Amino acid sequence: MSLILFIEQMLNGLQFGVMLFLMAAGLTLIFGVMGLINLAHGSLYMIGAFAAAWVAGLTGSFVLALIAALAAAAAAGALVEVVVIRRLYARDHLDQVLATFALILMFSEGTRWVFGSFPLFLEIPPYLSGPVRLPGGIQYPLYRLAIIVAGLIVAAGLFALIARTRIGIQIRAGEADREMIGALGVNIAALYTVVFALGAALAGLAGALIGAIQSVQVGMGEPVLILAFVVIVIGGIGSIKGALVGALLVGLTDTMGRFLLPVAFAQVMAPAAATAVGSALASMAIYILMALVLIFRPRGLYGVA
Amino acid sequence: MIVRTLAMAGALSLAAVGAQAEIKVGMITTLSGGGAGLGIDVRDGFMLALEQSGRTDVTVVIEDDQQKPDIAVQLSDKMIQSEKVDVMTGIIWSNLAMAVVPGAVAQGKFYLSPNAGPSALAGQGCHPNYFNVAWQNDNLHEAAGAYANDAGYKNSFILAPNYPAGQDALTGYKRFFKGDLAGEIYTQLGQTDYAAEIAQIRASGADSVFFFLPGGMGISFLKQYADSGVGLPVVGPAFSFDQGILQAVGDAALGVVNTSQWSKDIDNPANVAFVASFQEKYGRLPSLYASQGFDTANLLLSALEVAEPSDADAFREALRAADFDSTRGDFAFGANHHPIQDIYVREVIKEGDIYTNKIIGVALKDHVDAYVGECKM
Amino acid sequence: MTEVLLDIRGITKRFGAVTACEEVSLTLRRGEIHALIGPNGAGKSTLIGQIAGSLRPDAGSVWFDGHDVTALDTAARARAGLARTFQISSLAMEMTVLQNAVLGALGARGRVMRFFRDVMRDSALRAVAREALDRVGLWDVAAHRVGDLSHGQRRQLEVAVALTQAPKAFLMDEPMAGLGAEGSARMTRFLDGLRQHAPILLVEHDMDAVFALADRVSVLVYGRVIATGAPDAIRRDARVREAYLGDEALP
Amino acid sequence: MRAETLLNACVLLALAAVPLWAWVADEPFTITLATRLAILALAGVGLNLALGLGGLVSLGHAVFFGIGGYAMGVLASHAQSYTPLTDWPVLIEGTKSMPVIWLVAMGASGLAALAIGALSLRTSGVYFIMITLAFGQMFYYFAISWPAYGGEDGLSIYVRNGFPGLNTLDPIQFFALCYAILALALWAMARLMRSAFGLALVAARQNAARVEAVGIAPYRLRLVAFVLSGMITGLAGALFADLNRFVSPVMFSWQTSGEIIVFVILGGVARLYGPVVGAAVFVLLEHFLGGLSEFWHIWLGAVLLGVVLFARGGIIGLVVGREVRRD
Repeated sequence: MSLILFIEQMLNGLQFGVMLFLMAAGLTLIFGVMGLINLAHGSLYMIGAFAAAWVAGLTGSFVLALIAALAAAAAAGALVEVVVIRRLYARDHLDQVLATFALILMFSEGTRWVFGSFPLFLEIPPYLSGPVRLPGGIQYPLYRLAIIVAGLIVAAGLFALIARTRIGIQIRAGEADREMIGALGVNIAALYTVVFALGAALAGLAGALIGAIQSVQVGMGEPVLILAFVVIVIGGIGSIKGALVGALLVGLTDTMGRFLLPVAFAQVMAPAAATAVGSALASMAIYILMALVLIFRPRGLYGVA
Repeated sequence: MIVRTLAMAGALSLAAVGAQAEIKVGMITTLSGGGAGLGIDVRDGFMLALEQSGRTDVTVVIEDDQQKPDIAVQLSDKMIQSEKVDVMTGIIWSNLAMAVVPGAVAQGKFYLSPNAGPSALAGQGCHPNYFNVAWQNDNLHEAAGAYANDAGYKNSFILAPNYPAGQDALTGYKRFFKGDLAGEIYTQLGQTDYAAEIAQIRASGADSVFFFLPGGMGISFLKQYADSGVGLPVVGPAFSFDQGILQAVGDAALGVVNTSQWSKDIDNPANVAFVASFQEKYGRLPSLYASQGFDTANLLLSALEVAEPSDADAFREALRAADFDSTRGDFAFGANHHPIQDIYVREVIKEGDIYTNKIIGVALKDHVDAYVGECKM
Repeated sequence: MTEVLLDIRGITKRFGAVTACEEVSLTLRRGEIHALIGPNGAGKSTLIGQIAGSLRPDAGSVWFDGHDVTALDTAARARAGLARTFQISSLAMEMTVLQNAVLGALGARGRVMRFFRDVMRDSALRAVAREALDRVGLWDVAAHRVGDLSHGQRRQLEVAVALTQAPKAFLMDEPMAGLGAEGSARMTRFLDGLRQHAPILLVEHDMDAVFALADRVSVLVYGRVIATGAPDAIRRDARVREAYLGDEALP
Repeated sequence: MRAETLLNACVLLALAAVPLWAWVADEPFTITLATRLAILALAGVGLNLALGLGGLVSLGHAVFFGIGGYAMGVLASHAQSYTPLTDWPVLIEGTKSMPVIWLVAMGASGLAALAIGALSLRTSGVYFIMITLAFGQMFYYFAISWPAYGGEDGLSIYVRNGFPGLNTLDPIQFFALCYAILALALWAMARLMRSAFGLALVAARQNAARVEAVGIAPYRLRLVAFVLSGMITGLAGALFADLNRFVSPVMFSWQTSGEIIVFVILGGVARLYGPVVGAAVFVLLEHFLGGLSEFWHIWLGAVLLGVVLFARGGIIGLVVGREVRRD
């Protein structure tokens, strides 16, 4: 195994982690502020991807597609918040799990109803396609670099939003004490809708960015959703910082696990068996990581006790 | 969902024809969720053939298995116990077929498989009432291996999801490929990001890539592979290159070679008529799944001309004769009731705005599957 | 058998840079009511947590009935005979009064892992529960849901559940909280009689009650015990008067 | 309380009467549906012990359902092929006998529940939901990639396993068996709810500090509840596998966990018959909505959402009011 390959895999893990952060940030924000566990977050990711594919198909513009993804996911998020989600804040997690599970069913089949059963097409714009040569001779796809950059910009923007702006202050106040911000004269209902739409928009953006290199199809949100939950649980629910650390940890564990475990097992067993056992273990790796973190830190790495 | 139009037409004609028994076909296929595209194609191809036959005494009961084995088993019980169907068909996925087929044929029903062909049902688990009209699962992978030899590849990197069909795929490729393996990877089922695998391909020094990643997994892989600039020739089975998927892959698929027992440009009258009529009726190009559904229905119809399913022995003989005009040209059953057929090599091209496949050669001629010897029937 | 039942030896608890409890030593003798007072933020809750077992001290030890219980959790200390009441009523709100009392009796008796016999028909447990409810005057409402009780009744039920445990000592966190003058007076009379039963470590804000009941008083300020003594001595103690910002607070 | 008892009796009677009618009317598929219902209800009864009484929202009960299923699949497939499971250190043969399979299923799922519970119960709230989900995913991916027992293809058992004195291939007799087990489980649950353990467990859900203060450790209560819950769900898994004569990793999927939760909540959390009513409604919806529209999941979602938002206490709560039993 060469060093170049190893570094390239680390970049892949980083890129995967950044992607997961976009999903996890919205999820953890919504949990931190409203105490809501939202299984339908993956559906917003899917809506972003479908909106992007649809608009890109009509206009041919990737930028317009991204804007459409943000707008569609935010709008869907705001709508769902007003119609359904706000009735769930006072409920226990069980009701929230069930209601948002029901929303997944409705969103998935609704999307299939509108767009049909076949996957949609969304491609990388020409100016971002193809590989670039990095220092050290690593060939790396430009688009994946762009995702890393975009994700880090969003992360920085999110930290700035929470640390510096009025809405950020309200969000932090809301995390600390829900009754308190009402007493301060903040319009809680509006704040919650905005936060939910913001989280939804982040998911939609992730869906559109990833849609260009994956398959835009019904059900694409659920695998990502489960990974995003793993991320925020590892990081500590409600913590944006935890989401970032957790996302990078999961991204790297998953990528490096898939890469290294079969190699490791090949040292002690036949190649065909090693790749089967190694891959089996690799697919369980992040869940093992999560279980380990929770056993030693029952509230995640940055969770509040 | 029962297709009543045919049943009603059948009822009307009953008085004229006399005491002709109605034939009931149970179709369990995937019509909802992510894998619905395949089931819809099989269903549409099957119903098209039925409609063209003009036969009014065949009722088709269609149910959605949601791609879940336990639902498929429940529907199978319903078809057999409640609907009392004569013949069953429709299942797309091998694991669902393994759940349903042994039980159905053990209860004396005929099962015609329009897609899945698990090795267990071709070898030791073969059954006189089970007919596979599509392929044995390994066939297209074996053909890909044969093609790789013809193309002069010496060192292949091969990958597939870590589940039985994926393991069979790599086994099938290796059975025919004579070169070396630069790498062999099992990916996670349902995986959407292949950056780690593509990096390994790039570093492996391979001269070609074989992959089996059905459905959305294939779309993701091809898009990411094209963007990575690795540029090694890719070969795979048709499952990642069917008409429904190609449009979602776009330019990334252009020029990729794949193996299939069917292609829309196979030049025989049955196929030309099928492609034209499918396009006319449904407004889209048929996929190989649609052709398999169409052939399955025509096989059934050809047997019904000769015998009733109630006369099991005669009906079985009629099926075995396979006396119908297949969209694939020559078609015959082997001793284990799996097809003996040519497997073609296709290349992805663009016709106008539509991505589709063009035949560029034959990988295996009159190919018989590897398990026929294990079948004691 | 020692005179001292509960012996707290120099326990210290820090939360980050804040020392909530510094080398606190206290004793509870048989037959006495020992009151613990102190202004808000003095560290009373932290101290109670360490005595009851929900918090581990960073240093020092807790001895109960001649044994070091520092390493035991809350449930084990309860089984050893330390019954606790909470500042804010802590009861199974959806259950009935009687069920809460039976739960207390069950905890004291043990043998919780019984899966088939109807626990509410267990005459021994019922008898214990009934006696406790009778003593606090809640038997009439035994079939009521706790969530439907008044605040005062819940305070009484807290005490009744502690009684069902037949404890060797009580640890009571502000049993008078929110009771009003009449309720406080009734609770004061009740606790007065209870000391024969088992000694009480009483944390209380109600100074009338404290000085009416306590045999000894300890004053906790900024995590330290600044004085321990008889009520009259405490009343005269200059440091205590200072800590309470003037004279008014102490009668 | 009276109304709920009456409703419970009606549900139990209806669940027996419909298949009997179907038997007379020669509608074997209706019997199959009722059997499916009874088995899924049993899985729900298991979860209800942890979730309803203990307040432990497990999104990983598919693990036990799957282990039960695979206990049946593994034992029966070895018996089917006349190969022993292992010949070292002792010879273990497969079996086609249901009682043996049930014991193995309950034992194996109980052990798994002990291990998973011991670790997971260190967390609470959302973390507990997620760690149980994580264990579920581990088992799911393991089952898919482990080739020995069919991997994702699953295992087919050609003939249903046997029970002494019964012809289990006859739908009505197999139904009777499942119905009897469900009734037995409901009876045991009813006893458990009134037992010392039940009292302490429910109290620990409502107020853990109180239970600790009287000298009972909530962790042990919850662990025992989790293990018992896993064992019942595991038994349901073994029966489910026998109903389908087939097991596959889908039994381990998180959607399966979600569906079992749906049974419990749809019927009414912590109600004795909640899972029965919930499973009945789910099976009927699945059966009839599936026939109405290709997009029936939309309507299923709408029904679920309606129940959560507007019928707290589930369907039983809707029928008999929100008051929960007390004495």
